[in-house]
Amino acid sequence: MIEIQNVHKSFGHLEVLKGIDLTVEKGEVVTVIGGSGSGKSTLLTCINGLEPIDSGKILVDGVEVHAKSTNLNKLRQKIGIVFQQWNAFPHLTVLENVTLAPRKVLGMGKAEAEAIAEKQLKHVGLGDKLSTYPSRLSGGQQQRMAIARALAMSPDYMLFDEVTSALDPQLVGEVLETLKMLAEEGMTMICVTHEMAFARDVSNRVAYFHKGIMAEIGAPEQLFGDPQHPETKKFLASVR
Amino acid sequence: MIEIQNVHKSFGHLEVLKGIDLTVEKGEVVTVIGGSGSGKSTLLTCINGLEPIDSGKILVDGVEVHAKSTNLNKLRQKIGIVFQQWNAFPHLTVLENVTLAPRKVLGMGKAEAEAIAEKQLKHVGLGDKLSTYPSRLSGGQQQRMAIARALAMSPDYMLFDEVTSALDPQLVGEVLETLKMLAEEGMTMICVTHEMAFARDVSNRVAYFHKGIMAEIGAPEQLFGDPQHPETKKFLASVR
Amino acid sequence: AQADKLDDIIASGTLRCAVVLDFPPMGMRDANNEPVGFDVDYCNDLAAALGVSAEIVETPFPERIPALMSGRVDVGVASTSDTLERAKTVGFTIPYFAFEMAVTANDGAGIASYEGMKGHTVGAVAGTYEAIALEKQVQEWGEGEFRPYQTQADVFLALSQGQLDATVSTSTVAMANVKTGNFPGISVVGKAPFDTDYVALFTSRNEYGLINYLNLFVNQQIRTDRYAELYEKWVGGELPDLTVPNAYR
Amino acid sequence: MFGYTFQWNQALARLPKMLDGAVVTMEVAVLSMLIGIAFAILLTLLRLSGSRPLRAIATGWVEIARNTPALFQIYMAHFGVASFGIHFSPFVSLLIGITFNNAGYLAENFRGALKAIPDTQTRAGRSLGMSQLQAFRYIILPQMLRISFLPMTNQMVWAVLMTSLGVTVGMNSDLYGVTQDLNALTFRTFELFAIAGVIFYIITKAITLSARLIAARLFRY
Amino acid sequence: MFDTALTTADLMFLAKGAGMTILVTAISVAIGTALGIAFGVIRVQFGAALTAPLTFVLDIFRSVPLLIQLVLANAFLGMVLKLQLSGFFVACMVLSLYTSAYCAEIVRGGIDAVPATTRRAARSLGMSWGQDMRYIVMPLATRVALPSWIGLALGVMKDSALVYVVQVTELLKSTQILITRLQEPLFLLMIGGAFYFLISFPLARFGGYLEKRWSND
Ligand SMILES: Nc1ncnc2c1ncn2[C@@H]1O[C@H](COP(=O)(O)OP(=O)(O)OP(=O)(O)O)[C@@H](O)[C@H]1O
Ligand SMILES: Nc1ncnc2c1ncn2[C@@H]1O[C@H](COP(=O)(O)OP(=O)(O)OP(=O)(O)O)[C@@H](O)[C@H]1O
Ligand SMILES: [Mg+2]
Ligand SMILES: [Mg+2]
Repeated sequence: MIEIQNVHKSFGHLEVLKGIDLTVEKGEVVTVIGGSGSGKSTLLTCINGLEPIDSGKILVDGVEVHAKSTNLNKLRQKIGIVFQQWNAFPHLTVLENVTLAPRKVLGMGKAEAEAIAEKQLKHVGLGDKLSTYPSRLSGGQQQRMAIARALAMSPDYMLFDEVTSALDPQLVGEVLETLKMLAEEGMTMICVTHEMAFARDVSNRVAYFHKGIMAEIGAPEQLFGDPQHPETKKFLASVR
Repeated sequence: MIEIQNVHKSFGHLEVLKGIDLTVEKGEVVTVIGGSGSGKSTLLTCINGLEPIDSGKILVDGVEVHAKSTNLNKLRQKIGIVFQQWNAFPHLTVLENVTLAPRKVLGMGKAEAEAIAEKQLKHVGLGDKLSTYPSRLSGGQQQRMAIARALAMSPDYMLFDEVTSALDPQLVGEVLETLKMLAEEGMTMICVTHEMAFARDVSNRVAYFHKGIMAEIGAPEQLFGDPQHPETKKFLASVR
Repeated sequence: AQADKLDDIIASGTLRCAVVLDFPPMGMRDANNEPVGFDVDYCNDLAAALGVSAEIVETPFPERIPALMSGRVDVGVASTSDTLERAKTVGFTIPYFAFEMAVTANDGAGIASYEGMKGHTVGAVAGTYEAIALEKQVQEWGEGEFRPYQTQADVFLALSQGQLDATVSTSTVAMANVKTGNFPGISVVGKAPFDTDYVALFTSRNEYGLINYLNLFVNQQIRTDRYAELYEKWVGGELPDLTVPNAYR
Repeated sequence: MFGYTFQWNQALARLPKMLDGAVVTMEVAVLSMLIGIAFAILLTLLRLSGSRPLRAIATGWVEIARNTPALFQIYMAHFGVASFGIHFSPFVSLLIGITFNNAGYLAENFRGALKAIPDTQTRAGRSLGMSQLQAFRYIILPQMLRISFLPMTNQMVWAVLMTSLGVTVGMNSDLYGVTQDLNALTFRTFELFAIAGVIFYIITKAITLSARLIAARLFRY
Repeated sequence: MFDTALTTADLMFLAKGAGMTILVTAISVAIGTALGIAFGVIRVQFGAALTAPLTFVLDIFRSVPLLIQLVLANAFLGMVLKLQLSGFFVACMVLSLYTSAYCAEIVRGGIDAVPATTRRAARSLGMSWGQDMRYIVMPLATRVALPSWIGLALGVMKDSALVYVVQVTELLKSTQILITRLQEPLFLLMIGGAFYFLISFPLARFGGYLEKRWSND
């Protein structure tokens, strides 16, 4: 369970998160939508402790992320995250990309790490690309590789930050399919996305962010069908 | 009058123009369409002598472009050409971009050159950008500046090579408007373009290029409405 | 006939001498950083004899021959040992000076004699007679280390810093350097049993006219006692004999 | 036609000695490069570190290395530090001088290379649970070395050329030192240095060529 | 802190050496740049195959230690060709060619960075090859090349410390002469080093600034 309690966060003078409250249950898929600069990416990087927060609390399975005593490296092993772009380590083959963290962080042996990596890569449909370098992959394949890489650490949670928005339109589908598959397998996920259809079809709840505030959250049918907040209405009108 | 007679042209082993015949009368607007690599750009650069040809002849107002005795620098003054991109001289302001050639090539005085440049820039709608650097202009503005720059040499002919295809969709219109205006003023033009609507509305004749051959040429109504050549049909089907 | 070097010098009105200026007392600089020393006076004398003005061109030891070969100087007045190997390349005169070799040691090294240098780090000026001899000696001893430095100054600097334990140099240089007090903690500890180092003027090998003139000049310097006078002025003590017993030259 | 008679056999007879010198030159160059790269990485890390004094030291090193002559740096490594009673042999002094220079120039290159690596690379590594050091070691460093591979090759060539300055600190076993000693013995200046020049040329060409081969093998992405 | 025997006359002597360093550098960089531009343009204009001999010769200047170049040029001009040249002349000549070899590469890079289409646009307006070079290519190439060129000029200044082998008394040699007389190596070396640093550092920073500024647009 991820519990976000009244989190505030500023960059310099700019307050980017203005008191966010959100609880994501095990097995739940929460989609986050909202305008550019509304603080969606920042929230994700706060959850796995890449960014410090100013006040409030984030608890992952009851462990406070930003407490001094927390071993962040350990915590991050159970939170996989995939970014919009530049996810691939260009100097490593696909297989090496995926085995690196299990070997160096978990201290796994080579054979074991490779077995797991192969399994995850097959899972996302890259079973035939093991010894390819990322530069030879399409953008969609790179993103799926990044997903497999995160999965190889056997995370309990997955965070996705607009993983399709740097892709050519014809590649978006294959990545969304992968996300859908994960969701169906019961992975707990927070997905920031601009793909409304995906948000509607896959998520349990959709949150709408506006200027650092979670303006509205609800089941997809409710949020898309009958938005309450005036900003949500505006936003939805603009993307359609 | 531009007369192209049985022109052949190769790059290494690749024959790019395989015997082109085309005559463009004074005041005529000819649009050239065709697949990528069919030799359209090459033809334009042969017309103003930027590329040599292997055999055949190109005559501009009766002067043979590729004859040894021809003064190409002089000839080019009456043939303006605008390319797909990187037309602007980035180290010069808009005004300097336009006055450079009149001053250095025609030996005009500064005042005279600037008067002409301002007139042409106003003509294409850039009267308020005289002392701006090209990097501050949108792509469409840059292309219009390139058109003004060519017009400042008072050319008798204008060649346009896909001047809109590197532009964001919303900028295409303003450039096409400028071309249309020129056509209406009676400029003799050869336009390579992918904008079928433009080809249909503005040109006297449309030529379809296929693999180095001018497969078909005719009035727009005829070529678009009742294409004769099977390749033309295929091509038109694919772009619509 | 074609004009030779001697004619050229007289015609040009200037005699350019290669002189090593960090080799006191043969060549050095005074407080105004002007060149002075035995070799400098010797060059001036030569110029006077030729009826031209002298120009001192400073050349570190390794650069003496390149300077001559490149025509930048006419004559070397640079304490140059007249080895047979070198004489294949340049033309030497009869000797105009002779050096005894002395051992100078850092007081901390505990070296009292030439033999005492065995096993120590020793050095000398690259390309000099003593450097070549000392390096050979170190190789023969089979222990210790030899280091050639580019200038005499660097050698004594290294010696006083303790980077070198001892050096072999001409005794005149050794005395002069120890005397300045610039190098604390070093002293002359004995003679080096090398053959006397005869040094000669040099010029291009095929300039016989000039070599002939220079030979006579060296001879005249001794005859007129100018040699003794300069020796007293710059070095002092017993005048070295420039002739070799049982030999003509 | 020339007033000078070449005596190549005199000089060529000494070729084996000069080749021995070339080996020493290569030794110095390779060592100075390996240690230089290590220090450059350290300097790069220091310049990224939060500590002001550490940053100042690293920046000082880089700026002095880049803004004073290599000859000065080598001379300092021998005679300068000896003023504090620290003595290095000519070999070590030369090595220190060139290493100092290499590290300074390379650190500057590395800094440029780091700018070209997107931030998200570290983030991606950290997100997988790697420590800051692991992320640098396994993700950033290999990419940084690849981007700076060409400048590193150039610096290696420089290192070879810089060994010729060793004579100022009493070095005579490297190619230039050997050549100079032979010149003192024989005075065949032109022939000896011409041969040395050719050897240097061959060495530098060999370096550029093998660097190209290594790059082709190493960087397949 | 430093108890020194250094006199004002000695400082003047050092300043003279510094003047020589600057003079040799200025002449060499000026001539070397002019030659380098010519070589660079020739290489771009005539292609790799035709200019291979030129490339080979220039490459030598970048592959052989400057010290050896100086000694060899000196020996060759004087001994073999029997030319009566001053050390200053030889120093400037070798350094000029040395500079030109590096400069040619920089110029080539600069010209290559000018998009071919921009040059076509210029020629299409009726400009001659020379006008295109002068008004379009050179101004644009300069932006790309100037930061590297500043680096080169500073490199040449530092490398000019080696011209002592042809009997030119420049800054570092002057420093060594004073060390010989005064025996204060550390202090004198610091002064010499500081001088190089003071010329080099601000210019290097300026180069970095230009690079940053021009890489933005
Ligand atoms: N490291 C940073 N330093 C300073 N400001 C930052 C930093 N990261 C983000 N910001 C600012 O914080 C605000 C929120 O950024 P964030 O990336 O979280 O928005 P977002 O909702 O993800 O937007 P988008 O849809 O464009 O990705 C923006 O104004 C951004 O400029
Ligand atoms: N300078 C050149 N050297 C070698 N081949 C060239 C050169 N310029 C063009 N070509 C080749 O000639 C062929 C025709 O090119 P051209 O640019 O004329 O086509 P095009 O019809 O303008 O295509 P597009 O619509 O993509 O601009 C292509 O195969 C191209 O690769
Ligand atoms: Mg974002
Ligand atoms: Mg084209």
